[in-house]
Amino acid sequence: MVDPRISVISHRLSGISRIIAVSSGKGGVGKSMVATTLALTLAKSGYRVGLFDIDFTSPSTHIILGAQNVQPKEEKGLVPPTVHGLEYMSLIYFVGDNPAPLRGADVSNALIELLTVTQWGTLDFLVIDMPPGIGDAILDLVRLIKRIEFLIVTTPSLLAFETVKKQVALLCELKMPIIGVVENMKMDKAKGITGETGKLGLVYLGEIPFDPQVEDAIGDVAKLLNTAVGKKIRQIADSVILAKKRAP
Amino acid sequence: MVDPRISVISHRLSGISRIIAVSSGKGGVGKSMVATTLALTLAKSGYRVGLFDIDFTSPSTHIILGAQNVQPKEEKGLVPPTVHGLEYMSLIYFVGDNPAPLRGADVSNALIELLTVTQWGTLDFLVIDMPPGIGDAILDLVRLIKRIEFLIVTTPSLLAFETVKKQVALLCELKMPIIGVVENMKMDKAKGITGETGKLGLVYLGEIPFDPQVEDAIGDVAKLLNTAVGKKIRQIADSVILAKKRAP
Amino acid sequence: MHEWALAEAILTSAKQIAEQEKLKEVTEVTIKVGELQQVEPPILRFALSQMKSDIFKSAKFRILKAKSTLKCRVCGTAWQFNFKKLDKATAEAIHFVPEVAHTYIKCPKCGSPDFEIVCGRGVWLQDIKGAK
Amino acid sequence: MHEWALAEAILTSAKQIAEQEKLKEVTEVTIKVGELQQVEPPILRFALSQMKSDIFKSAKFRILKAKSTLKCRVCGTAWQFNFKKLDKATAEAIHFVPEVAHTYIKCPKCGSPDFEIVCGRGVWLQDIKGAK
Ligand SMILES: Nc1ncnc2c1ncn2[C@@H]1O[C@H](COP(=O)(O)OP(=O)(O)O)[C@@H](O)[C@H]1O
Ligand SMILES: Nc1ncnc2c1ncn2[C@@H]1O[C@H](COP(=O)(O)OP(=O)(O)O)[C@@H](O)[C@H]1O
Ligand SMILES: [Mg+2]
Ligand SMILES: [Mg+2]
Ligand SMILES: [Mg+2]
Ligand SMILES: [Mg+2]
Ligand code: NI
Ligand code: NI
Ligand SMILES: [Zn+2]
Ligand SMILES: [Zn+2]
Repeated sequence: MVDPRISVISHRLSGISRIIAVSSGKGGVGKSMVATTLALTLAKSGYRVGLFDIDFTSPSTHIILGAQNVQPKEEKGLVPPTVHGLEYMSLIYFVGDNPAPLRGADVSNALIELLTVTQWGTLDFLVIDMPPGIGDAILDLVRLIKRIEFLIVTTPSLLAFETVKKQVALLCELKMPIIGVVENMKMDKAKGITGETGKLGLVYLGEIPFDPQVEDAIGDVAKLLNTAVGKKIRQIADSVILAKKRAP
Repeated sequence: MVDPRISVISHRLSGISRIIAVSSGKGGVGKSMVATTLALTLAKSGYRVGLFDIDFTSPSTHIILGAQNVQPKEEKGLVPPTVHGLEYMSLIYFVGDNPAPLRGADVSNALIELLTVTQWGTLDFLVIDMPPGIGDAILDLVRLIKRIEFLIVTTPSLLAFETVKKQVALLCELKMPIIGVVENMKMDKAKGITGETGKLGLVYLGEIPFDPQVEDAIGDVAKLLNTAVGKKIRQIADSVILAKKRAP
Repeated sequence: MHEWALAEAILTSAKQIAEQEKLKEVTEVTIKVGELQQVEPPILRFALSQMKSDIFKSAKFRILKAKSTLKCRVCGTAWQFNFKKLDKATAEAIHFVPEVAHTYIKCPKCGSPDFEIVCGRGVWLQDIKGAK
Repeated sequence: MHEWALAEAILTSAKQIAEQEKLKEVTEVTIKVGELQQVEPPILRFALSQMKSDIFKSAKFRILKAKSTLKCRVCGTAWQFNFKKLDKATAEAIHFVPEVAHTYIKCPKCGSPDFEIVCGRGVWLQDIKGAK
């Protein structure tokens, strides 16, 4: 018995120029915030952009977007609804606010299913919001989408950066391209990770300040793009646009 | 073919009075910080305490503890080394600083193996530091250790609390006891979650301030216990000690 | 008609296999659809017939239905999934992504959502017959 | 001698099964040990013999070795694990927790650590014979 889904995935993604996974071994560093704001920023600049939330058991992007009362359309697959200019796909269409207790094998299967049936159409960028850890989601992305590029998010904390280092080691070993590292939630006095990033041979894409205003902007996209975080991500977006795919 | 390991787990844990999983659907809320500091605080109060890090792909507790050059002893199983007074078990003994790319099924298998072979001896408390998400680790703990109690960590952020709500819904449905909710990284102006916690029928165990000093105390246990975080967790430890097991 | 996307996957996969086996023409493709996903054979068949071309021109599609067995990881109970009990929205969600069954279905004995989908999950390619 | 803990698991599990099957005496227990974990049959046998009591008093322990097959999820390559190539510390780590193989072993063809341990992982209880 052959699983026919795998064979069609690259065809399904063939209309997409660049696929960027916003990733971090560590949880709570701002992956969802960066992924959502980056996608919105790229869309505002006139690019066609998709956002795919694959943190299936703890999705956040729908809350940041304030996405409500939207559903994909069934049409030769599933066509994602447009939310604030983004072709937006998430498991929440199918589970709502209910818990989705999925083991790794289920995460893998759900990811493959959505990659098989989602009709993204023509996009300049597909931004993928990842779960933390080094598990099924990242291993499947690497396996199924060879041309994926990683954008790594960390905080200045040793706990985050030590974890990120392991993920970078894994990606390097797998020869996956890394666009660079974003240092999120930087406090004024915090010792940065610019030097450390360089030592890993990675591009430092910039620091995003810790901005308490961000909380109030959750669910309000216009407000979000106007926070210090939104403004900084505009600069980071430029680097992302310019980045050539490069193996680390 | 029968997997013989499952049958011996409850026997292996039979010398432990209370098993507390420090948990949160959300990553980066301070699970590892709270779990480690709570375990250290209980040990300082004279209890016999174990700490078990089961965030296998992104472990943090060894960094917070500054645990170095320790290994379990092979003796009718694996006897965890004592680190700052804690019987301490982590996958890092076996992988060091290298990435451990484990799918969910591997996490499950490694967890079952360690539960099978670890000789905890007699303990008043075993504190378990959990990975984020609702996946293999939490499903296996619930399945294998019926008497486990959950301590939920969240931040005041909507993103964290919405995720935590789902996890609480799951635990309630499974009739697992929840000791209460700790609100970590509370900033002065942040709107708290005391009311929301009450609405869920859960005990609010207190707020831990956002304390930039904590970063400097990572790896230095004495310093950590003296931060605002350490002091607050001393009070929370009292509630934990007093908490009767209760189904939510 | 999201079945169209699944049908395309079947044809793409079948073509790859036919090429490996150096088949010039495929005469029969056997497909297994699991009950859990509630893919309707007539809809799938229609999608396949619309899309089939070149080596599949004269291919027949046999679509077999597989019962869906779920097995609880907590208490070991195995049971047949009965999708008639589900309301329409839930059935549709599972139709699109079978794994969300873990959100809606519980073990009939112990109430746990921690069950294994032993068989009958989705769409499988079972066999290909053809001429070299 | 962490095998002692595994032996205890085997006896606990075997006893549960014997009780279910209402056996008064167990005559033979067949155990399968996977090569990946490098459990030495003599050590396991010694541990079992030290711990066996009541219904196991006259039980024989058959310990079969199972080759360990790993299969790459990226490129599909299947291969036999050869633990002789590992240094001592790595071999010991895998001995304690076979899953850490994903940290040290890569697919010989594509270099990926994303492989399935198809068989020969750990210790299994294969069969129990006894008298009612
Ligand atoms: N630059 C920032 N300043 C302040 N808060 C932030 C910033 N970035 C993220 N946050 C907050 O931090 C928490 C974690 O962010 P999130 O994007 O959910 O992380 P992840 O997806 O990595 O788990 C959220 O509460 C979010 O609102
Ligand atoms: N009360 C606090 N004040 C300041 N920083 C904190 C506090 N609690 C945790 N942190 C920091 O927040 C980050 C996430 O904490 P961690 O314990 O690793 O979370 P988790 O285990 O939930 O992923 C770490 O960098 C940690 O040092
Ligand atoms: Mg996130
Ligand atoms: Mg659209
Ligand atoms: Mg942690
Ligand atoms: Mg000790
Ligand atoms: Ni459909
Ligand atoms: Ni041993
Ligand atoms: Zn059950
Ligand atoms: Zn390979």
